[in-house]
Amino acid sequence: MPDLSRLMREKNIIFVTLALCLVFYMISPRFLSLDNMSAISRQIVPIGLIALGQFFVVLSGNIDLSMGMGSVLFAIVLGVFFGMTGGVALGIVAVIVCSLALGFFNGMLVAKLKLPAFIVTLSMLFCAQGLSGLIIPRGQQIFLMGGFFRFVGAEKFMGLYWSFLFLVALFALAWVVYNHTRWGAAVIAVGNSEENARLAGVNVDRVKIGVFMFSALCSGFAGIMLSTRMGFVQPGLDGNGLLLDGIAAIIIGGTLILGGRGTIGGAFWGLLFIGIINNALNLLNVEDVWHQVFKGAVILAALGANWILWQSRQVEAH
Amino acid sequence: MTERLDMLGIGKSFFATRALDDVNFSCTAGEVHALVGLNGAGKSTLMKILGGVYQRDEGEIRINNTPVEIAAPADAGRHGIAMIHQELSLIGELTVAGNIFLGKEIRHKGTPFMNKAEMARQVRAQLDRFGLALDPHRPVRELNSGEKQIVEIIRALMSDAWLIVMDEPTSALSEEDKEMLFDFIRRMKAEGIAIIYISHHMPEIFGIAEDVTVMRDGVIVLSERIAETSEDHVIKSMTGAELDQFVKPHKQITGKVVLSVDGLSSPGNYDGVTLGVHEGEIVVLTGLRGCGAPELAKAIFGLDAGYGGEVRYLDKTLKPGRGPAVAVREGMGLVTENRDKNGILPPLSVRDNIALPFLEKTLKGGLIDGARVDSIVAKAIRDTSTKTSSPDQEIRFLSGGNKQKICFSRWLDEDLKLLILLEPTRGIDVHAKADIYRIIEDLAGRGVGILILSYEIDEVLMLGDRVLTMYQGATIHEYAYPHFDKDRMLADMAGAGHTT
Amino acid sequence: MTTTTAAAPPRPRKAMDSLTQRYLVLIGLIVIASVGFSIANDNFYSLANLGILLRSIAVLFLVSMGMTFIMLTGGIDLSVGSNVAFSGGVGVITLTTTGSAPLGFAAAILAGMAIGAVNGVFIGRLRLSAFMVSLATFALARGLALVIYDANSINVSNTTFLWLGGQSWGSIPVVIPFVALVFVALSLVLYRSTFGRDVYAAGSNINTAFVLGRRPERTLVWVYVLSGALAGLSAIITVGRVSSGQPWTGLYLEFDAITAVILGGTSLFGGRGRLLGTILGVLLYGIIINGLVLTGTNPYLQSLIKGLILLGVVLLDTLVQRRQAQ
Amino acid sequence: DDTLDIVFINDGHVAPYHVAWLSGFEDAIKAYDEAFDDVKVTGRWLSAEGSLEKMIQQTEVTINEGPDVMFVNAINVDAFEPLVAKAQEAGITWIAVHSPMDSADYSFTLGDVVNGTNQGLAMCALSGGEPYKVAIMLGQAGNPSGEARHEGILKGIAACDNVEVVAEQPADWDTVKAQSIAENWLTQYPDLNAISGVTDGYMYPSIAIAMNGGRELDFYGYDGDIPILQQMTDGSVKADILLSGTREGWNFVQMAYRIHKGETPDKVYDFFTPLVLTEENHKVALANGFPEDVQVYYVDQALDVAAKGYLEFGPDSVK
Ligand SMILES: Nc1ncnc2c1ncn2[C@@H]1O[C@H](COP(=O)(O)OP(=O)(O)OP(=O)(O)O)[C@@H](O)[C@H]1O
Ligand SMILES: Nc1ncnc2c1ncn2[C@@H]1O[C@H](COP(=O)(O)OP(=O)(O)OP(=O)(O)O)[C@@H](O)[C@H]1O
Ligand SMILES: [Mg+2]
Ligand SMILES: [Mg+2]
Repeated sequence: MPDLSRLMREKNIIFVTLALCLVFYMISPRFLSLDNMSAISRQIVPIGLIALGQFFVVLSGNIDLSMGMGSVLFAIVLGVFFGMTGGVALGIVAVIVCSLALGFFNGMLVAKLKLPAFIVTLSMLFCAQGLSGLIIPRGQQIFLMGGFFRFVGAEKFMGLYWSFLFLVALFALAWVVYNHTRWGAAVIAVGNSEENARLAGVNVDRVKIGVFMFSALCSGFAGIMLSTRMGFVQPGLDGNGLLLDGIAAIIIGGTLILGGRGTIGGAFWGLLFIGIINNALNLLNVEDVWHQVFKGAVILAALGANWILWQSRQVEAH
Repeated sequence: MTERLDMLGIGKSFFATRALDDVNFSCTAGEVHALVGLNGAGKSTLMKILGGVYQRDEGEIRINNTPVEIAAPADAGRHGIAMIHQELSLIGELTVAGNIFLGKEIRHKGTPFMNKAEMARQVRAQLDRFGLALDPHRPVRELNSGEKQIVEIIRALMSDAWLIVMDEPTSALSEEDKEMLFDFIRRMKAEGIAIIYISHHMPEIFGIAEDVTVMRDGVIVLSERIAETSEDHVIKSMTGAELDQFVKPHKQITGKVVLSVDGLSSPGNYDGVTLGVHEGEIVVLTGLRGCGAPELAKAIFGLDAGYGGEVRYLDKTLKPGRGPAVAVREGMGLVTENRDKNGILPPLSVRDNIALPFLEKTLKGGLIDGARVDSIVAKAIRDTSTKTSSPDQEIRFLSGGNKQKICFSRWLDEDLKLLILLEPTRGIDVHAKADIYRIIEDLAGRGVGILILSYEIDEVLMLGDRVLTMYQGATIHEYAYPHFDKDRMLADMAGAGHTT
Repeated sequence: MTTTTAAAPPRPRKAMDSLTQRYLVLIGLIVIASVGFSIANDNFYSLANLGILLRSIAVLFLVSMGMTFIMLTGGIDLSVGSNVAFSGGVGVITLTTTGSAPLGFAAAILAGMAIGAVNGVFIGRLRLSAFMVSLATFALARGLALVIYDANSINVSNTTFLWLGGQSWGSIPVVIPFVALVFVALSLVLYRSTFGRDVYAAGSNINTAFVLGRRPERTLVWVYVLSGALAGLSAIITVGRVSSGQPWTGLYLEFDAITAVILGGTSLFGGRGRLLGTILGVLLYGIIINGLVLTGTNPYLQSLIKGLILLGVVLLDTLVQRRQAQ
Repeated sequence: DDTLDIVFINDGHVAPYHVAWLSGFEDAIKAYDEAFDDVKVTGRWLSAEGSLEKMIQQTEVTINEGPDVMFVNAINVDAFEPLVAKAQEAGITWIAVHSPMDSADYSFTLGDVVNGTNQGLAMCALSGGEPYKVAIMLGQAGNPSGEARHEGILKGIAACDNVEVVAEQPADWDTVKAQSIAENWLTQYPDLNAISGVTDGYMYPSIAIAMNGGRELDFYGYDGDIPILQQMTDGSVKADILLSGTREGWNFVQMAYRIHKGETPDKVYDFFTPLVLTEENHKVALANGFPEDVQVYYVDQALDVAAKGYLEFGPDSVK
């Protein structure tokens, strides 16, 4: 019994998500159909990649606002290379190189020049938005056809989309890195107290540059996944929507926005939570004007529920 | 070969402040070298240069006569130097083991993966060696400050260092834990480890050190074998003059009761405490760390909601959970034990830091009267002889002792009736201490009731008109001046007088 | 230095110094931008164009001043843009149902304050992350706006209601002196009232503020309510400007406000910054956006320039300060 | 010297349609300037990025600059009434784009309801008489063009009994959103026959989703984007409305030029926007009772017109 209540407190997002599923299921049994589940699994991939990258950045006490627009930019980089070469290999290499470069740039400004991550990445958000419209000739859309896009976007393996499997694999890898390598402990340490981490001999600058390179790489992957799903790229995709959904996912999953605390599992459940809400709003034919109301209210409710559970755990507030 | 450290001609400036000037400092393995000096003398700065936290402007560091470069904390570790910093420097979200091995985790052979089991085993082995019951898997944020200090010490011990720097390691330790620390130190000495020990407490220094170096205003003014010097001489070198000793003026307590507490209880913290404070009276609560006294004092101020019993203040009953705002409005003040956590407002000026609690009283036509604030602030700075270049100075640039004075000076307002002080001289040098004692005594002279929590027996004896000893949340005995019995008090605190 | 006291503290690097420096940088940039644009387009300095410029950034002025208060407490408010749409909707609906402009004004401001109060209670009382809470109300308020407008715009012809946002005295829109008035009032609040000091205190160290009996949790609630009230005022101005109520107004206004406040030198971590900086930040931002519009710059290039300017100003500031520190 | 300065203020620059539109406009400006030596034709476009406030500011600034002709694709016409008066005071010809305005000198409209009806009628005629389930993807709630198109589509569908609208969702002109919606529909309605949309922007992701899921669906588009027209001959797109961004951009300049030369077009100038079908399908449709009088372009012709926006307007549009 005490174990159950502890589980309820610490893993409350799981219960909230399951409860939400039940409600949606009662409204529309199709919600839990295999087809719909696999649709959700595919829809969450870009948000999931943003969430995973953001997770480490937030854990280290920073934030990366450039991830959403970054992924739009990288989708377009892929498109431009595809348009020039007709193949994907070079495009993917270019995306990886460009994203790592962006991450390195963000990380250097934050770590070496001590600029606030919020400001650096906010400016990079604007820059990415601008570049995404400027590097494509006359801003037109580019179609991405061919085996790779079809394979990643639509093929399944044992009933699961490859893109989803890729996401899960990346989460698993991140879990191992987070829990079982020095890197994980170092990121927690930096997020808790940069000063103390430095005193303990952690190379704080390297950790920061690392998390930003990882987050940018994730937004590169998210861009690739976006393009495979859509079959074409164009500037003006709603990158900020992706960003905000990704941040919401990890915060709902219990990551402390101030850094230093969070779990990969929580982030994953938070992602499912967001994915389910996005899906259900369409699936249940909720009238459009109510979408935002519903989403805002559900997030507020989740925060409130978290607070109530968290409050019972608090011994002394001050 | 015995290892040896030499710091030669070290100089360091922060902006226009010359923190260190041509400092020469040496120590050898197997000895404890005490480093003392007033607040802001440069002790921590010197050690931070050794630890790679700061970079020196001039000079040279040699280990075994070989010049070394220490550009980052990790470099210090590589040269066998471990540090216990003045401020706790642990990571709350990591476990005990995670903290101890942070930055030098043990890995499974040939893989990038940490061997958590092995790290936990080694930590437990160390803890067992000293008979400590700490779970290596516990997150550090759940530990109390004494336990955290122990984790810091174990971390230094387990680092394979030949030189350990301890910057005021006892400031958060109970008497018991202090004894344990001295025991560690003696064992480490025997194992051939060198220790640099910084403290403001002369008895500790004369108890365990072989050498003492005294710093003043960034220069070394004395460096001698302990055996060849005396406490008086050391103190005199620290201050550069005879310390004008604080002498407590004793007076009749005739005023009304300001505060009376009846049967105050909070499970796990304190139990059935009854006490009273009169106008102009200084009541001191003392005991060991964990005796429940700070929780009790905070409950009186309104920081703790869940207690039973009654708090009467100026003929009113104060309800639990009312928050400190009511207390402040009614003329109560509090100086907390942790300046940085909840004592100062770092980006704000000295003026804002002092003026905040009494702003309502300076209103003129609904707006703050700047001239009035300025004059109150100026008086507060003068009365506490706080060293600041101007009231516009940001408080975070002040030294610890001066920050502490600011925490006092906000309460010097004439409507103050009761001042609660938690460890008022923690980390404060002998000189600033005398200043602070004088401020306390002045306030009492004005009729303010004062309730102090102190763990230092000498301070307790020096300040108290009345002393209450506490043990495990209960008051044991009450002593009224001049009937103080130091030995009995110590016995009370250790639980000897406790029946059940 | 006397030998009987602790070593003197290091030389002061006063808050005002670094902030004043930032203000000089901003003024410099404003001058450069103005000169640049007036060379590129001789229309830039016409009185009419200045009126257009100032009117177009009036709302940004108001919202950014609210955001300054919030960022001084170390918080952030992503919901202001949505709130402008929502409170405008409530105001316009009230106006159309009652026909009374004063009731419409009151309703708009109260609606704005209501969203602010939701933010304030969750952030101040429950101590939840400002970013997250206002992200939720960002969606919520926009959604409510769409619901009450049923996603359609509503025409407004009541001249009293339109006066503030629509009227001009010659080339000077009425709203400009109004914004100046709000600036003066908010300056008094921030620098001369206890509430203002509490805002700084809450942002400097909320624990200390609490222990000193300042009730920072209450301060936070009121700060968000204030920001909500300014969003309500902005809604009234917006309705006046476009002579109709619109469910999609204020889109991404919060990003602009945050950018302007950051440009103005207010710290993201609370406790440091002034309203004057925000005014300069909004001016610089407004001039650049206006200038780019005038010169017909590609919108994607505009984004890029916006990003580079934000980064550039902050970088320049850091480098200047670092140079000085040496 | 005779000069003609044209400014086009658009609500956005994000959708493929916008891009084609603005570039068609730019190309036409250049072509007219070169083709006619007696007039110096200049022009530029501004984009409000979906923000009403920004659009108003751009309009105010533009009025202050005093061009000859302004095309304004108002996000909301009510908000622009005061500005129309101001522009006219300054002697500027105001042409309201898409949503007509009484106060404007001219309104350039698309006949959205009629076009939508044609799309719906085509659906009826090509559905083959069997029960036919269709889902409609809408514009942003409250947007006049989107609502008019929606209204028309429903009107067209109402002509027959077998076509059933099973779902309607706004995708806010956002392709990413459109993608998720299409995905959900395909899972939710295993027997869905067609997706209809108020913009071709929705067709790209919907086609991709259906293709990836191995589903055979019909698509009914709106806009005349070249890539969508290309998918008609043996693809799954059954009908489209030939607005064509490039073509519309060209038409603006042509209209401005004609007004400048003293012609007076209709106050409400309805842009000629034919339905696009394959010849084959047109025959099938006519056999199924599709009205004869609906103007239809076949794919090749439509592609030609879309690529070179001026073609159909004769030599007068550009020498
Ligand atoms: N990071 C810093 N920036 C500016 N000044 C500093 C900094 N660190 C120390 N100082 C100044 O250098 C001088 C020496 O400080 P230091 O911390 O070494 O003193 P200390 O001897 O350790 O004092 P205490 O007993 O209070 O710990 C003081 O004047 C202090 O204000
Ligand atoms: N030796 C260590 N070094 C660094 N960090 C550690 C160490 N031991 C534990 N931690 C950290 O403390 C937290 C809890 O540790 P613990 O080993 O109980 O984790 P866990 O999730 O139960 O591990 P696992 O799932 O592998 O059994 C983890 O987040 C881990 O990062
Ligand atoms: Mg020190
Ligand atoms: Mg329009």
